[in-house]
Amino acid sequence: MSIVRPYGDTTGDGMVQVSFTLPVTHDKRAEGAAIQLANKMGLDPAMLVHAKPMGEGFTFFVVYGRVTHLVDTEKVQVVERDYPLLSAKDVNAVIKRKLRRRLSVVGACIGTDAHTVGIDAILNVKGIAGEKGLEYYRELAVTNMGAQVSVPELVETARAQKADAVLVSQVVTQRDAHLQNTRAMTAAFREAMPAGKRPLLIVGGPRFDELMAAELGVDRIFGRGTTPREVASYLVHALLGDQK
Amino acid sequence: MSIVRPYGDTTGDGMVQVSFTLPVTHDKRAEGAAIQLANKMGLDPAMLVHAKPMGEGFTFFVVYGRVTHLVDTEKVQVVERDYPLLSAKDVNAVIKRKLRRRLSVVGACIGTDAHTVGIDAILNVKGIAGEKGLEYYRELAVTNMGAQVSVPELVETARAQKADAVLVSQVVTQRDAHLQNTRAMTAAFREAMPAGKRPLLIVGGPRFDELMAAELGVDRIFGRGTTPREVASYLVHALLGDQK
Amino acid sequence: MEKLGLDPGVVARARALAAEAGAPVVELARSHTTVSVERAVLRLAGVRGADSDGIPWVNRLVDAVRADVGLGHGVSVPVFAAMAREGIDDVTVLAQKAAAGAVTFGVPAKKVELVAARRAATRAANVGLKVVDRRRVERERLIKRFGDAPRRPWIYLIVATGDIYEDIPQAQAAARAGADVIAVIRSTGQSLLDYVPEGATREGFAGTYATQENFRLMRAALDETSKELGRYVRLTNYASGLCMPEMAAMAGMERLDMMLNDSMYGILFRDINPIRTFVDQRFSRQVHARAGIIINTGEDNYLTTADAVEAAHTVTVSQLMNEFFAHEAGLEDWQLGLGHAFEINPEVPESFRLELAHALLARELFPDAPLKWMPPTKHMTGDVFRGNLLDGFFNLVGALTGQGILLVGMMTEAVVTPWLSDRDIALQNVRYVLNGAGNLHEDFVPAPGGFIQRRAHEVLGEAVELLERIVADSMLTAIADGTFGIMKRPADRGKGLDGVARHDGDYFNPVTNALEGLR
Amino acid sequence: MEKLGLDPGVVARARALAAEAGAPVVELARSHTTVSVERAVLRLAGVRGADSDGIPWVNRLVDAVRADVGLGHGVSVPVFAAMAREGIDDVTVLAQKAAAGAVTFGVPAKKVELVAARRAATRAANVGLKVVDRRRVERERLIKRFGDAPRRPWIYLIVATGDIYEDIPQAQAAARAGADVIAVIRSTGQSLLDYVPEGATREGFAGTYATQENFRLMRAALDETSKELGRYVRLTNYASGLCMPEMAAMAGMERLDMMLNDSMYGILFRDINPIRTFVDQRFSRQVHARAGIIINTGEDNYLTTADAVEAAHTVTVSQLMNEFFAHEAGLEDWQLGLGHAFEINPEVPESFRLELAHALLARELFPDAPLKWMPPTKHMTGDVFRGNLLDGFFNLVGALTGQGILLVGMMTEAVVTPWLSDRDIALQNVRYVLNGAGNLHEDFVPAPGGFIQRRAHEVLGEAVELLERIVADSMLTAIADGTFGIMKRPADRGKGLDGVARHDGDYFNPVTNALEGLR
Ligand code: B12
Ligand code: B12
Ligand SMILES: Cc1ncc(COP(=O)(O)O)c(C=O)c1O
Ligand SMILES: Cc1ncc(COP(=O)(O)O)c(C=O)c1O
Repeated sequence: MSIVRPYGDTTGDGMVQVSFTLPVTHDKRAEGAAIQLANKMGLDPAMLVHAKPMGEGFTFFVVYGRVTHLVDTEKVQVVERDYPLLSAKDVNAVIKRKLRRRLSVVGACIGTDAHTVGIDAILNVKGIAGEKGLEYYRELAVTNMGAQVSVPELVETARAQKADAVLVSQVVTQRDAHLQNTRAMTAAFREAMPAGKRPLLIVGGPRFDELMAAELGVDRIFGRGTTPREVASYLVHALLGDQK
Repeated sequence: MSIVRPYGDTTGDGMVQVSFTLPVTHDKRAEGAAIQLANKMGLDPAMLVHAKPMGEGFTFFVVYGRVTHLVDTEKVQVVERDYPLLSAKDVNAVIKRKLRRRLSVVGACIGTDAHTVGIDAILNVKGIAGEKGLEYYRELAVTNMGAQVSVPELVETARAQKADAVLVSQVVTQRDAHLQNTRAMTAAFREAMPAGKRPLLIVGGPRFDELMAAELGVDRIFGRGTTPREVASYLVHALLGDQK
Repeated sequence: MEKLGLDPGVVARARALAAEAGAPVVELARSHTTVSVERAVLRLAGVRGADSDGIPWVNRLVDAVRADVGLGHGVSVPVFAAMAREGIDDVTVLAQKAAAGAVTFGVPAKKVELVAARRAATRAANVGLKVVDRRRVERERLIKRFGDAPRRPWIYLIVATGDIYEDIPQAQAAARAGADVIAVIRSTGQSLLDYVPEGATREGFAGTYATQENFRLMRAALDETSKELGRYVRLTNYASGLCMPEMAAMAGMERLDMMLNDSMYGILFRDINPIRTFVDQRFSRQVHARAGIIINTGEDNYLTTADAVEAAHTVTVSQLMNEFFAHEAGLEDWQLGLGHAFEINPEVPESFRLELAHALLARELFPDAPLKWMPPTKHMTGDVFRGNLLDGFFNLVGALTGQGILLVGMMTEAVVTPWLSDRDIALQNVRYVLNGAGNLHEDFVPAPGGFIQRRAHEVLGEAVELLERIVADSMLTAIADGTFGIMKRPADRGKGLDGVARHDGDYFNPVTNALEGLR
Repeated sequence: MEKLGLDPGVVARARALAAEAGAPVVELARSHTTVSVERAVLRLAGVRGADSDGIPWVNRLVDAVRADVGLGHGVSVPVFAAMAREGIDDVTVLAQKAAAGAVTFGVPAKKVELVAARRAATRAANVGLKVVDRRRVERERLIKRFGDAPRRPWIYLIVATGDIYEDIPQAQAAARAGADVIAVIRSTGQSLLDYVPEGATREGFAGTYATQENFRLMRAALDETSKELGRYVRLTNYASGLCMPEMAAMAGMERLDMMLNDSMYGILFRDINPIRTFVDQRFSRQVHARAGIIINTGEDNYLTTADAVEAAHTVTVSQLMNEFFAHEAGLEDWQLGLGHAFEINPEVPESFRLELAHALLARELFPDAPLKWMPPTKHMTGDVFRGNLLDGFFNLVGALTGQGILLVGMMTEAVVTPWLSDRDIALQNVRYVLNGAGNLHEDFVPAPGGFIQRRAHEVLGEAVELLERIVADSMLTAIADGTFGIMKRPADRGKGLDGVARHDGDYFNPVTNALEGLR
């Protein structure tokens, strides 16, 4: 069945929980305003179960209720993995056979972002979730530039290392920093290198929308919970084509 | 200003939090389905920040994001208190002056509902939130029938006590029990007594929508956090008219 | 390990007072019967099913006997005498005939007939009790085969969809998610029905009807899940209400493992007549004792209507009374899930330490009882974030004070009956606390003479004082005065009083005889 | 009360080893200066403002001096010699001239000129130090006048809008809601800027630029709120980064009350050169000591990159090093907000007791230091319900182990910088725990030889072993090897190394002299 609704305690009940703050002083009208918003979000009936004044002129609300929306699972848009998940051994074998040299990967956190744990999880031998990172792959040559790398430095290093792929991590998202930095990065690569010579551009981080790759000018986006094997498998798929 | 938006940490950011369960097994499509629902609720962009498989075939989601809806505080519908809030002394004085006998009030939890704490808070001397209950008012004659009272018993007692007002509490709402019971009650009073002779019908309980009075056939609905004084003031207002 | 330094003399005095206060109530219970006690006997003796209006044949039969000879002799002799007289050997068939008005009942005048009827009744009742015994053995066998709950406290989760066929998968999911005990909440109206509905049911409000068939279906489903999980998952339902004795009999026959059974809950919170309740309660507990069922008492409820600090000692008094009545009915300590709750207003200074003091007092007063530890409900609000926090601290008190049965608190307590996700969040909460702080009790040693010890001593002292007053005035007066949960319940009021009868000199009840070891 | 039974011999040995490991680093710091140290001196000596590109005049002036004579003599003598020579008596005017290339700098060859320049520099620097002293007295006066925070731990809340004019009302609201300390988080890029931005700022990412004007604005706003609330609300910002010394000077002049100041944070988490950091750190701490500012160290950060159980002893080692460096720089125990954190994976069995053991170890090793207790961050997820629960247990550890400064954890840690409502929910959480269980420490007595004591002893033992290795290999090697937070930072790498210079024989710094009590 492709149509589903949220489930509270009975199939089809459509129940959801919502919380938010409105910049209004707490009174009956404020509660009515909260219900109005919940109604606009599709909660009908909307049960206002909690209202708490916070500081001056703000009220926090918790609302429960039934949403009228239907979810059509057939119409869901996701970036499905469209390549086979390979073992480290197979990745190495494919590179050896098809590329005949080590595949060069350059990684960095760009801009002012200093969150390296994510990119390190992908690159460092230690890896994550029981999987070893890309450094562990014999046929990958990994350069991990660390944090707060500027875009020109990154482009320079990619050139110097003859990078086949550039892996960029962005964790801070306030004021869309991650989107701005990614756009600056892809623009710089487009400017610095002709289309055919450009490395594969990959960004990752917990708050990216994986559907935005084209919009940001990257080849692929990896989100929350990515593992190194997925990235390695994608690299050989995207750079070396079909594995047969 | 009458147009406001939810407030996360900046004026106008529109940020809200939502959680719900979908009856789907956790995978990328499920996450996409959750985002689809969030989008339909008006979250754009919607950040899926948590997804957890629960049992077989269910996944729980937490989503944060900006809602596009505006809240127009001028268009808020609420039942505002449209009568003056009187002290116990004034209530007694008005009844004494205008009615010249004690005003008779019959209260009960009807149906299978056994939650008496709410109606007791309104009726018993002890009261709630520092206010004494209606029994404390010299000019009110209160009959508290307790819990699990059947509608025929209630009508009978109202008749016997020559009730000016009947106060009914409903706390259990599963399968709309409160609405069904209230409708059964008002129907019985309509059947048993002619329009002019019927007592004022009041229901209360934490999950009522105060806007539904007409629909349920009652004169007034009291919700979460009602205090005895509000009820007493309403009674003299509704039964004895303008206080001047 | 003793942590409160309670004075054994004071503890002994409290128990002695409870026994003294309880004795007249036991006497009352021993000298009366009720329609439900008699129906329970007939259920054990084999009456099954209901008429086309859903009225069980046991009700029709007891009503018919009562109309003819009253209840004072018990129904067993009139019924089995009629069987002999009418030449019917299926007691359900007799009930059907009786309902049609085709049978009259009486106590045989002839000694031989009387003896024969008693013997036949005893034989029939014993068939039912054998089923109960077999179930008990079966439970012990399955626990051995599947394994028991992996740790104390047992994690206790409720299902409450109103539909047994929605309840079953939810209960199984809850068990898979870690529940050791599943409780099927009963529909709001049921406890005031003076009959037990029949068959599988799909429409309850905020709970599912307790019927023998629903018991059977759920137990079978959980047996399957127990096997799958390699641990025996216990099933709970409610005895309390107008049909306490019958619920107990059905629970015994369908291998339920725990039953909510409080000596006063029905009186206080369902306005059932006190005498009716005390009589029903004693019989039902005798059946539970035989069935190896753990009872859960309801002191937690007092703290939803009364203040949890002011009324703390009423919980202690009630626990002592429940213990006395339970022992008197043959229950052993391991069967006493005495209730208490985390219901202190969180705004009260030192609220958490007060909770610890109260919970530890219960633990040390009843060292061999499992204790049923109830989560916050009264001070839960629609602030579900705060709710989950309070539940976490509730879980911590449970772990610190060695509670036996942990009712899992839900963040949506003030909002809805639990959603699937609420249960999952709640279990995650329990698991975090037990996993991270389950052994913290080793490091928790209330300072000698400190706040916690002082508070525990104070509550025990107040309990002793209250018991003294109760001994002076009688339990029935105390209940009438609103001592428990501020509910005033006079002995001559409340529902179901008309179903009570004083024993005649020849009162005969084969089940009571068997349970009391009489012949 | 001693709860862990630590061996005083082992504790003394740990401290002696830390001193031994730290001595060469102090020697390094004493024999080097940095561009930022010199700029800090000039700020105290009165240089203000920035050029039209926003480059502060202190930067322009130090760069000019450096280009002419290098940094090895310190900038004070060349600058004040030039002032005398050029007949300028406003040092900012000199900076502007120098920037225009209109001044050349040198160390006067003549003794009298040298002495005169030193004297002038000393006089100017003392003006700045007097401001710092006045601010300190003012703080003490305001605390007396308004009253101090009502209890320990101090409740520490962050604001992070990026816009000082949004931060202010949020900070005031947070103070009204109960915060004792407000921290203004800095924009993500700032710590790598080798200059301090000027003026009020409205655009930062995930934080607001630290500028002297922002300091002033926020302190003034909080003074107002302190008055309104009848308690002095403290203000915190960050020293760490390439401008540590200047930040310290500005904080002293604007009466900030606490500063994040770790001896290694910049090295490990911002890849700043180790030598640069150690030199800057020593100077900045000397200024903090004078200003009566409480420092907060950053050991909590190690547990976001390393495992909190495996690396527990690295936190202890770092605390000991931070203590040694702090004492050496003149800070007193009450000024040492040594950092640690609740970062053990909640799935780890006994996680909560392990947290207690670690927190108590810090408490007992540093009995007179306030200690900064950081909430869970690494194992926070988008499950905000679970998040609020973890924060509650974090608060409980804080209360049980007498932490001095409690950073309030937010349920949205893994999601967004805190929303207004997150802060409110978080404060409600803290209040519940402190109100309900704030005195529970009285009842918490780790079992002698039990899990908590054993774990604390084990961590201390591992810390001593690690210190022995560090003494053998040197701190710089240990840092290069990834000992702390698994970050490998060789001494010859990292940002800002080019801003370091070895003292020449005639190095002169009037601020250091004053702070070290030299003439
Ligand atoms: C650890 C941490 C730090 C450490 C970083 C240490 C280090 N060397 O990385 C320290 C303490 C230094 C730090 C500092 C700050 N942090 Co911080 N930090 C975190 C924290 C707790 C965990 C992040 C983490 O390590 N996750 C674990 C990794 C494995 O997950 P991940 O990054 O998502 O990576 C996975 C995927 O996303 C993906 N992936 C990620 N990158 C890439 C790249 C590629 C190419 C691919 C293929 C995949 C991929 O694969 C990874 C493995 O599955 C988060 C809160 C939280 N619980 O999430 C805050 C958080 C990220 N920090 C935050 C902030 C604001 C800061 C500060 C500005 C101030 C502050 N509040 O502390 C500073 C300044 C940092 C700066 N200049 O960037 C915010 C960001 C808010 C936002 N959304 O904008 C968060 C969310 C906390 C909060 N709520 O305020 N932080
Ligand atoms: C106390 C309590 C009980 C006590 C009741 C004791 C008693 N004598 O009342 C006991 C333990 C017996 C009980 C039993 C059950 N309860 Co109960 N109980 C609660 C609890 C914890 C508090 C309710 C309360 O007392 N609130 C305080 C009073 C003062 O507030 P109030 O009722 O809202 O009343 C105020 C206003 O609403 C208004 N008002 C109310 N009535 C009226 C009437 C008039 C005329 C006016 C003017 C105003 C007015 O004024 C009052 C004062 O401000 C709530 C959970 C919660 N925290 O809310 C669950 C709750 C109400 N119970 C619930 C349920 C399902 C049950 C049970 C079926 C099983 C169970 N889960 O325990 C049983 C059976 C009850 C039955 N047959 O009705 C559900 C209801 C779910 C739903 N929405 O349908 C709740 C929400 C818990 C839950 N999440 O499952 N319960
Ligand atoms: C002892 C006891 N019996 C019964 C119940 C529930 O009874 P009812 O089915 O009447 O709601 C409770 C309440 O939770 C209880 O504590
Ligand atoms: C000691 C210390 N300094 C500074 C910071 C923050 O520095 P930055 O402004 O570089 O993010 C932290 C992190 O919270 C810290 O612990």
